Amino acid sequence: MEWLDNFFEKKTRSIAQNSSRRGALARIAKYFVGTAFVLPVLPFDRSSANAAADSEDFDPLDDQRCEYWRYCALDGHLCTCCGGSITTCPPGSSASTVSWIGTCENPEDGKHYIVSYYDCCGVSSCGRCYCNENIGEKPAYRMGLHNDINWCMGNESEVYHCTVSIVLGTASDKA
Amino acid sequence: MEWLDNFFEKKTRSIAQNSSRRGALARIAKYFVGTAFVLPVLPFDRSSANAAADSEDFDPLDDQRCEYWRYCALDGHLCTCCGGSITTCPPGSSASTVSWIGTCENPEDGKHYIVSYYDCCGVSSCGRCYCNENIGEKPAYRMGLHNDINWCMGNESEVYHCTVSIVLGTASDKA
Amino acid sequence: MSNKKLVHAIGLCFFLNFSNAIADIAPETISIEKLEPAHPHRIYLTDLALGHVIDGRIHILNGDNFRYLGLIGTGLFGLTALSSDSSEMLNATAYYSKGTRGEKTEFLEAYSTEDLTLKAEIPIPPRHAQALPYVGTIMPSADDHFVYIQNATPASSISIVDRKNERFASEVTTPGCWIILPSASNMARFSTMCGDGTFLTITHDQKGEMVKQSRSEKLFNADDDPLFVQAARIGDLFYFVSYLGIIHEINVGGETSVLKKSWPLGSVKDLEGGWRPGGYQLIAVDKTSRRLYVAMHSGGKEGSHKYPGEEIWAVDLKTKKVIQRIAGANSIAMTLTKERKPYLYLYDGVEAKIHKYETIPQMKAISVSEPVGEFAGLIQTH
Amino acid sequence: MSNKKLVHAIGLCFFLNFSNAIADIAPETISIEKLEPAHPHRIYLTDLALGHVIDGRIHILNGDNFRYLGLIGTGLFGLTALSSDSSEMLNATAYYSKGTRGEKTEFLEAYSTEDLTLKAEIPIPPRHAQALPYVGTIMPSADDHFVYIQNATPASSISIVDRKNERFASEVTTPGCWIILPSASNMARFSTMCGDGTFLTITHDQKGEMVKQSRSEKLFNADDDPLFVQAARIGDLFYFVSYLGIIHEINVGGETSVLKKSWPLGSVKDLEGGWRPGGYQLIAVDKTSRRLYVAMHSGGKEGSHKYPGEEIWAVDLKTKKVIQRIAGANSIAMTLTKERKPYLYLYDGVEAKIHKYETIPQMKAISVSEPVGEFAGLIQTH
Repeated sequence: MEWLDNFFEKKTRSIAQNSSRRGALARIAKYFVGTAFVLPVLPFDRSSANAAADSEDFDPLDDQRCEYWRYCALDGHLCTCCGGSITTCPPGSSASTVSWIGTCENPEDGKHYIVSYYDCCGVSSCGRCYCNENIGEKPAYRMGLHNDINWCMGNESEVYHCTVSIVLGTASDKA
Repeated sequence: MEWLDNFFEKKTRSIAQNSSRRGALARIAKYFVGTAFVLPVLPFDRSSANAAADSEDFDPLDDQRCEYWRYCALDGHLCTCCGGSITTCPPGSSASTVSWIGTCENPEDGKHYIVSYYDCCGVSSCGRCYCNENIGEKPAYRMGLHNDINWCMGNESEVYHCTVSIVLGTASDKA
Repeated sequence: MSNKKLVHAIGLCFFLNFSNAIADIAPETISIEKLEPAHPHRIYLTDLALGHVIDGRIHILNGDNFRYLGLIGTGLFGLTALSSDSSEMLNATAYYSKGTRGEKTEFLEAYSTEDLTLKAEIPIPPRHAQALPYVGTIMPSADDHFVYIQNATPASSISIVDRKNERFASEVTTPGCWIILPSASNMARFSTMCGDGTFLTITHDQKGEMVKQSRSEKLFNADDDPLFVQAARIGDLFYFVSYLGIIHEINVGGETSVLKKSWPLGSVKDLEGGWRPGGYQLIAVDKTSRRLYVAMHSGGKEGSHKYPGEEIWAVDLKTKKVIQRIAGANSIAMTLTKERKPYLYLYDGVEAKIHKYETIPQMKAISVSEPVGEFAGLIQTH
Repeated sequence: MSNKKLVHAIGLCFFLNFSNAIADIAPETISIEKLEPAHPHRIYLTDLALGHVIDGRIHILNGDNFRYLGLIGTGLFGLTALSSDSSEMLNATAYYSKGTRGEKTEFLEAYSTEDLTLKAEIPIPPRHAQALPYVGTIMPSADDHFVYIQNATPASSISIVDRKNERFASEVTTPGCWIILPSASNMARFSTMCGDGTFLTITHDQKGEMVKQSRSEKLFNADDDPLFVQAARIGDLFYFVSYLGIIHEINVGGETSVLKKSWPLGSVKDLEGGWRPGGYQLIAVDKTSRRLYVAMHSGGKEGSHKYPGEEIWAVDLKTKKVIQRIAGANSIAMTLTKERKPYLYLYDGVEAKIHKYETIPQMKAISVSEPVGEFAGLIQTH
């Protein structure tokens, strides 16, 4: 299947370029924006009050927006909108014991970081600032890179509340 | 407290006129419209796709709208939007054993009818076509005329699903 | 916000000029956010979530910057009230073992307002009123020893829970009556409003057993002009307003409740255009300035008594005059902060936003939040 | 609608001309609506309701007039599938005894699609995958004797439930593998996809105990170009598509799964502009016309694999050519009806509407619903 090999080589080369050579602020203008503060958000709703859609007129370091760099593989409610912070679960909730991983580029230093996404658990779902970002996300047969699952599984209460983003270190192999 | 008696007499007379001498279609142009098919609706949201607000360009006999005459004291989700009808609970749900009462004017015959509002119970709340109409509604010390309570109370499952409107007869004293 | 932006701007400058000099972000760990200390402008917004009625909640916000601080789940038609000392959020609610079916259990829950964790969970008779979260459907005694919970089957009764000793104490039948109006001067007494226009006053002992009940004279007329059950309170004096706009000042401190005064809310001129009270939590009172605030709408008519506030009116309780009218931002719920110069917070039932008003020297709109809540109707401040 | 309006118009004429002649509405009684008989255009839309995650549901609609027919509650991250004969809606889910806390129990529930009542409730190991409701996270065997349920702790396993005898049968560990691909020819066999690119095939006995498992060769490359786990099926043949758009035809009928063919989805010319597959339930196949339908978006890049469908492409499985491209209405989920000339139903993930398309002779948009659902991502037809 020579066509397949050729096809693959060409395609994967272009992926590699896209994903590792992007300029420092290249991720800012995102295709999808899914932020919303209140109402339930559809998986790909871009109509919310806070959505800037394809525009660039928002603060790239606003951690209550899906475009914030650490959220590059986050699927869930931002804890920053729920009473927590980038790295803390809201009061009354508990952190998940397991997590998934993303690799995100920090526009401030142009470096790639390994980000561990933990869910916060045990409190009714927050329902605010839903995001759906999938850089490097893979199907569940690569569970550690999968975000369409509740990472509160295994907690005493598995009820999903929101999601935080913990930097584990730089992704040196991608630098 | 003579001023009070005078005040009362004048006021109650005007209420009586307003509520019993309205023309056949007078209730159609309603101040509030709370219909919505999908998203959770705020108690007084008029922004939904189906809201005609103060306009009169809707079918006064559309039983999926809050303006439908039987709904004059209904606070809840219309069962007509949830798989039931004006008088039937959706499949899988059960009818409440108790109910509250309204007196509504039918624009088709100009008569007032006693309407019994039953809640349908035991299935997750429908969440569609929320209405908040309060003709003749009274606080809970007049429980049979009160609609800010779950009339599924007393059912095997008290979970609220939606509300139906059953005509019990004409309100002859108001004719 | 501007501080934050400034920090970011500095960060960006560094990046642009000296990006190679920036150290890597050090590895981080996850932890639980410590709730910011409570202050008089902390807001608790009870949200019935009617579209997902088994999953109600209280939204907790900072009322100055409107930052969302957290939430407390309230189950199925949870009735919610802060304890008298604001140290606890009380919630009387029901659960089904399988979501919408299975075995039902009911509890009075007490959540710490310091960290939002559950401090106590006391089983109660399985008939708490599955009602909108009106003020008065659950009430602490003034000393927080007891908590009173409205029941409905639909027959009305009130559960007396001994919060201090964490046990259900007794149940008092209150046929045809509704809402809990605790006395401030007698820690073991509360009254309730009855459909025949009387008030029923219940006095209990230190074990929470009723020792006396007495019925007042007829204080209002539920047929011609019902009183809203949500009232505003200064000590033993409760201020009620009727559908047509008659203020009733009723003292619930004694063995029987007494109507002290009643007068129309506004002059004939004020009321021109059919102004009437409306909404859910539609009234608030400031004991310092002795001003009463009521949400009003024009064109009032039969059935309009839940219309959102088109204006908020301030009434001077001494002169009985309307001293200010201001745009009401569709208020369906309002509360005053517990301060000498209180702020008024109100909830816009159309746009789901919280508005903050100054009240002294007079009402003035200060700020407004982003939308919050789905089906909220009760607002409390710490 | 027009019939209804006509009736109303007649009613109004009567009223206007002969109002005195109209008889009063006779006293009515309440009853339970009988669900309209099922037909191939009945739609089941699974809605996780992430903002109220303990209260998921399936919306049931008539796909011709888009009338809402009812709902089935699905608890916490319920996994849902119609039985093979469509007589039951299966739901594997969890409940906490106190809403968000307390004791957890898990069940496989079976609801009748005739009247939406619960027919069976079978306790299962408390580790069903709390995942988005992907096709393949729960699957009936072709004869509806067994039901297979994906588990995650996050370690992967699959529960085998004996639906016929209403008992949990056994649990098979499937480390590093995901999704259930039942064989159509062997009623006691299913395969699953593994992260190393192999497929694992499990064969069990009539008691639901595993008797054999065997691993295929490496059929795909999860590092360079992962296969989406949601596949379309004709008998034992499953059609997968990869992130970059390579179709894989894999036979799961034998003791080990075999890659029969693979080819790129579209010519170089078709793919100009960076077209890639995307969404959740992004693929469907018509066994009669042997056409494959895939939701595609342009400007594909790392991380775009869940983007809604900008277009739907039809691929002829015989010629392997794209034979039609049509506007995709932001599809994040699609399914074909079980008819010889199937209709395609898709769910718009931006506007929450269901779209109906003809497919024979070619795709053509027919109608669209009002918005329905909050966080829906799986659509099935009866």
